Amino acid sequence: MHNLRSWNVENNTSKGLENLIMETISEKKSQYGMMIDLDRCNGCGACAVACAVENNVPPAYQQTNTRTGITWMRVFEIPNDEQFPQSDSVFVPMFCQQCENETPCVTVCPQNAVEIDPLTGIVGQIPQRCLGCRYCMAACPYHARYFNWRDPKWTDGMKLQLNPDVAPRMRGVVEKCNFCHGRLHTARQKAAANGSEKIDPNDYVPACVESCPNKAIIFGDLEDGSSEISQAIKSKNTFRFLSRLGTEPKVYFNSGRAWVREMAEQALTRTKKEEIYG
Amino acid sequence: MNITRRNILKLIGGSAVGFFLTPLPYKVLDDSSIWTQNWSLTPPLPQGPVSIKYSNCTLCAAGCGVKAKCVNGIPCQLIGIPRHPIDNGALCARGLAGHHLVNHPLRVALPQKFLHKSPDSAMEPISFQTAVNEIASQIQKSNGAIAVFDQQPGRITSEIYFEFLNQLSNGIYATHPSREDATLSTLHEMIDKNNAKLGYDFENTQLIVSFGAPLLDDWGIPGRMRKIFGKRKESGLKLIQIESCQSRTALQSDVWLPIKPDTEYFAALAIANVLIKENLVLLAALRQITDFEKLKHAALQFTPAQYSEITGIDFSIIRQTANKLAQSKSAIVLSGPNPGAGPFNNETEKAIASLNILIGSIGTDGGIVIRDLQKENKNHIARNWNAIQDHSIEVLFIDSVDSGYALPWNLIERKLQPQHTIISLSPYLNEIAAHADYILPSPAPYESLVEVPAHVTSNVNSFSVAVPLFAKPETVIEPENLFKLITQSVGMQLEIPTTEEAVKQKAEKIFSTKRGSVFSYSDGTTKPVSEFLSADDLCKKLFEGAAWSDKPNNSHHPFRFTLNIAAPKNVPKTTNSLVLIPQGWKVAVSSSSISPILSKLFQESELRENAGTISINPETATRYRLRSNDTALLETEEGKMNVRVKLNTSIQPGVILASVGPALNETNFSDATYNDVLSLCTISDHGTWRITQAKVSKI
Amino acid sequence: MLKRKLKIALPSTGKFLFGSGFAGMLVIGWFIFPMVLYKSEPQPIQFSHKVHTGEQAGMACEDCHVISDDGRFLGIPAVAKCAECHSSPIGESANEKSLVENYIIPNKEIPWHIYSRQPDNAYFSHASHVRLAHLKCEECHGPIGESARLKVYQVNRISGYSRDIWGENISGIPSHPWEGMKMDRCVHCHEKNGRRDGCIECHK
Amino acid sequence: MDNKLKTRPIVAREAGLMPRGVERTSFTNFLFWILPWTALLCFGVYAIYLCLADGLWHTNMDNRFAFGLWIFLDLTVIALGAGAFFTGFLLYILRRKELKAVINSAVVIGLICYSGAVSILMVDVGQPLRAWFTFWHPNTHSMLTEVTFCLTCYLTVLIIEYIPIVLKNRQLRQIPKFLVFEFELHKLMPVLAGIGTFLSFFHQGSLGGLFGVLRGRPFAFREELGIWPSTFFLFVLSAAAAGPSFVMLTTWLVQKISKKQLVKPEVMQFLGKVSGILLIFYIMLKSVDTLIWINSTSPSEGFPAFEFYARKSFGTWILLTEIIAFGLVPALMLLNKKLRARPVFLYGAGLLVCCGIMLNRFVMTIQTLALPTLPFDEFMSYIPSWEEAAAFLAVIAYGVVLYSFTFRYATLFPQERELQQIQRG
Repeated sequence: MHNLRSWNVENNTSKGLENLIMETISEKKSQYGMMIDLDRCNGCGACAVACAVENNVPPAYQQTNTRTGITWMRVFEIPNDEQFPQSDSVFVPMFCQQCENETPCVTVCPQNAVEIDPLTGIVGQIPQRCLGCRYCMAACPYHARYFNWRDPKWTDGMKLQLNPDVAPRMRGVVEKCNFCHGRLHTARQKAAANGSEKIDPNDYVPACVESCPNKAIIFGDLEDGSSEISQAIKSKNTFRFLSRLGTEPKVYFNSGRAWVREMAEQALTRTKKEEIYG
Repeated sequence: MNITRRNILKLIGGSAVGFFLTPLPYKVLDDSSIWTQNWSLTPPLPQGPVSIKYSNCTLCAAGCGVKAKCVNGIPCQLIGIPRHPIDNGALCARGLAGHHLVNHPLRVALPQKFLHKSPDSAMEPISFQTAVNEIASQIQKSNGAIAVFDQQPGRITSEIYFEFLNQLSNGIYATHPSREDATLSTLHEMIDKNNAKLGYDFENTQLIVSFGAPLLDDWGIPGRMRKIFGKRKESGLKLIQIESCQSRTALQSDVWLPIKPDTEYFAALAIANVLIKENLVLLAALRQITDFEKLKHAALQFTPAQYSEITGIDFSIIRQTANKLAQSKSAIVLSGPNPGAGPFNNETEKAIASLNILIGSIGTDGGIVIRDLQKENKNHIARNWNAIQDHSIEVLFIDSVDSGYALPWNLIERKLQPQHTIISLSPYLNEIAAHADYILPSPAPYESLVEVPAHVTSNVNSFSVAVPLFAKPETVIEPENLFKLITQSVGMQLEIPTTEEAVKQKAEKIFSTKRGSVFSYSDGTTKPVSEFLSADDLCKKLFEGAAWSDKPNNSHHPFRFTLNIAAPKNVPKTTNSLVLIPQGWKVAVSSSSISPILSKLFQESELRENAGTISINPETATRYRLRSNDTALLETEEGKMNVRVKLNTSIQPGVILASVGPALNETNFSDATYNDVLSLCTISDHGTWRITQAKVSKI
Repeated sequence: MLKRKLKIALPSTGKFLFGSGFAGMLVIGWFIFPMVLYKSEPQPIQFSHKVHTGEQAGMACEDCHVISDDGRFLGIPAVAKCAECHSSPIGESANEKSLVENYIIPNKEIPWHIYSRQPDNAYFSHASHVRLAHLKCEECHGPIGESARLKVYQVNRISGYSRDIWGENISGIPSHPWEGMKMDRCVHCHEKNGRRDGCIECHK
Repeated sequence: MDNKLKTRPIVAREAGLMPRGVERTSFTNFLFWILPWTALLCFGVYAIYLCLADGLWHTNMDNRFAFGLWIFLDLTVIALGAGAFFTGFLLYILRRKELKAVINSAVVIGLICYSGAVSILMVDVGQPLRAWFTFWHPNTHSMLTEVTFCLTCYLTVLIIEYIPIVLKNRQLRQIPKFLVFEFELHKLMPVLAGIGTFLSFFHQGSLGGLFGVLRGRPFAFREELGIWPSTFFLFVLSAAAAGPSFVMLTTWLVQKISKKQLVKPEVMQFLGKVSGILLIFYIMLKSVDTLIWINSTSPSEGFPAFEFYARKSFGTWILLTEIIAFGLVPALMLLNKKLRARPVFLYGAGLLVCCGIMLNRFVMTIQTLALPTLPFDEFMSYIPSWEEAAAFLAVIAYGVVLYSFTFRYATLFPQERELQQIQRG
């Protein structure tokens, strides 16, 4: 079992910071992960909006399009390529998959602006450190990283409605989903106020999970064997996108439809929209 | 000392060495990097205490409970209330960003008068009093009708409109033709007891046959529908969707019957045909129908083969559907308007509604239940939009709230006299307001106290209060105050309670019946009404954020129905030309009713189609030599426009789905461009614009 | 004559110029630059922590600088908090009069300049440092509770933040352990205490 | 001296700056040549200003094409600029004295390529004011860190190498201290050449590694040899092969434009031969690498390699062109002594080699980004905006301007005087 992370603080012995003793954190690591039930998702877009509101993602400029917009949580509609009326489609929310192994974006960043948080397994993007070289975007196979091509813009009134827990990003830097890290701060803060190091799992729920009207998203600690998510990913219908690259993404998907699972395994063959020769 | 080149170089050299031994370069580098991380091009975060407030969303009639995280008292985030008894804690995408609407780019800051005669149709600020005087004189000298267009009937504000119009000799109270309770209101007209308030008991039903109702795309109370369908595996609920395109609801349905466009009437008759022929009609139900022969005649007019031919659905599938309907323990057949394309015509609605009677689902658990019995029906001048004579309205007030359904300008225009005055109460310069002569802005959502009655489709009575989350600007006027001013100006008296008083009265009424229970938003507890000490106590709780809901009230009444169904005149001809079907998403059919952040769905991703897009089957595209992302010319009898083409295999060949939605970008916020595709639609005498013959060609 | 003598006594012109450039730049960098870099801005009213924490009032830091139940640090108290005691002027000082007339009576927040104000992207939880790590206020803020006057607020013209973030000394070497509130100080303390945090631990 | 200069007319003063014993075109002609390029440069600078002040939305890059024309430009000019390090290596380390005839030109080309690349990179990044963070918080695992460090160092080396060329100017040489300084620098040259070779070796390789390490881009991903992906070595070798060709090609171009013979044909042929030898090695290794990628690397990641070429615009032809038309063919042309002796084949082959390296860099950047990775991704195309194109042209214009001035006022080709005397003779 995992030890709870705790600080044993020797009280009143300190004079200044030099003597302050905070205990070394034992090696307890959380591994936050997510699972999306694609059969429950009907593409309502609530997650995308809740995400943008939570994370102070600005609305689009006039010229912004699907390729230059910033959508940490982007829902794709993927058809099964059958003709009407045999057609079917699935909605796939796509966002940072929080790769655990050889995280493509982490290794390439020239100045350590991307890293895996050692305590939570969250792939953190530090926009303040980012110089905007976009190498990480080229590295990400999920295209889940977004560049601020313009200065963020809100109306004056909307500026007063920004979420105080997440800093807006300036132009010229890359941003992406971080499992609503601002909410983890808030949860930890709340726990700390009550003298506890351990957060209540109910206090740390990302905005997309909280807002999903279909309850299609499960979030939790993969390391904690008793959590709902570590049970849920054991289902035989569970899969991950591009798992064959070996990057061990921590976002799982689930569908009872065979064609959806097959689609997820396909490599490059689904190019119906493009003209293929040969 | 000479000033020589060499000496200057030495001085510079010394300075350079010294320069690097001072903190200057390093500090400037450090500070400039901090500056780039925090420059003023990125707005600063609001500083201040964080608090939680509770209210209800009023963007549509669902009235979902809302928990608002506020900084400095200003809401910065909205989220649903977990375990809410009515909406199950879900907010839709538009509701989640509803707090932005007070700061919407299209917001009208001041009362304005449009100078339509000037070439650029400029606006001019006007004081409320001047505007009221001008409008009052228009009313006094008018020869035609004075009308109020109310898109969300049933509110206290609606009562004010009644009171006002009642005092006029020629007042018209008009409502939007698109109604989510279309089937219920059609049944209501067929029923002999017209004081019954009906509701769908989805919670206990086994089968829903939906004629195009976007049940899973934020229809009714979105959270309620999601909860019911979320538990379908356990409850055994099945959904049969009869719709010509593969909507989000069709995608999630158990069976999708992809019928030919505009043949819902025949599909309903075909089901009735099976029910009658195979003796599946409930005997009890038969006895309740006064004009069964009429229905029988209509339903048996065509042969199965003809029905297959007309609807494009194999008759065996129709037979299966009818059998399922008859065998199901409980079932509901319903229709719903397409948010972009309006309602069905009356005949279709009647045919669909009567199926419920045939299978005996009225007044049974899991069917259509009686939510409440109204005391009495006041002789209001409530009129459906379609019942209004053409060219009769001279002065038209358009209420501030959106119904959430598309409203083509042509629909309004045909009812207006050539000389007319339009007063928009909308807080936004939206597509309809752009046609107004006066804009007298009402408070935006979350700026005023609004009561939230039970939704028209709900099976239980409920009540909650949307308390304001923002301070109301001084330049807006509540409709009740506006109408008080107008009535004073025309020399009438309007005695109406304020919303606050009305809420108190309602609370007293609830308290006196002792029925139901109150769900508190802040702690998620439920407390029976009987445990409240006083009506004030209950009222206070409602203002703090709570929802009262009644127990289901399913008393069975022996009704009699007059169906009054006319037999179809003839088989609709199949034409080779394309049909245009506008398609929208509830509430997001206008630019003003959604937050600019919805650009994430409309503009920055392809989850929802932006205005000016048509979707067609690749087969259709090949026929017209169109490719994905081409610009095409869309032509109908009403006009033409340029559209962007998208290909989608799930669309029926021969159908053009044209998106009705916001044109979500800066410049288009001020143009009313979204209506363009609606202006191409032919508006039928029934007040619908579901089907229009159209042509496309490559540009 | 004199010139010649001087020429012997003084170093060559070249060396002299080199030296004066060197020295001039040192003076500019160490003394003039800080004066130019920082702009002094007066606080709206004078405030004495000493009066409040001393025998006269005997208050503790936590009496005004509160950590709420959800762990948020509420920072400088709202004017309503001041009004609890200062509903009418206590004493006759001009500051007291200003406090009551300009802020308490119209219920307007006092626009304090905050010495420890950090950029928006820095996240700091008072709750975890005070409640979990048991740090004392003075360890980061210094003996501010004993100050009789508010010191002059100096704002960095480039970065827009208080001089106290960098520290009083332009070299960046603190003369007191609590001086300076830059990231390296946080990192230093965390590292020393064996915390291995990721960036997102303290950035939002 | 100063006074003398002041009294002379400007044209004469200008002529006094030129190297002795060589002919240069008239000042007016020179102005006519230089002005359009300067105008182009100014236009490009304006475009760059827009991107810096207003934001990178002026480009047509997007979240999918995070890199565009500029990165292609950077990779290409740095590969072509490899002539500087490789000629220096041959001259100073391997003592091929005949290359003295082109070393100055090679250094100037190198300087132009590297400084151009670095300035465009500064526009390309979103926060250029914070670009120095790489030196402060370097991520040692990142190829880009390696590139940044080596590029900066090598640019410094090139500037130091460039100084003596400028200092050799007739007027500047009259300042004794400059002469001494230049002489001292000259002694440093072999050391600098050594350092330069070392640095170039790394950053050319790192640029190759830049895409080779992208596990998430199976089209570019390559297995590691040691600590670098195979593209690391391929880039070094291909740059070394293309560098001499580009030096040869530019020299030929200068000869054509100035209508003078500047370098003896033997030198050119030698450059061609060196290029040919390296190229044939490169092509061999590249073919082996491609085969390994097709048969092992790509399938092991779950991507059948040939499906990457299943797009109309980027078919297998691109691979065949790169290896055969732009690789094997010029290599054989350059290796054959008889063909090499004929200018058409020599310079034609040189051109093919340069095209080959450009195509290779294009494939590694643009094609890699255009290809889908997720099963529901689309293949995408990208067309640069005018701002991007203008900035691109500005780099070329900058190169032409700097080269023209250096050519006019400094001695780029030591053999020129001798050859001109022969011509006159």
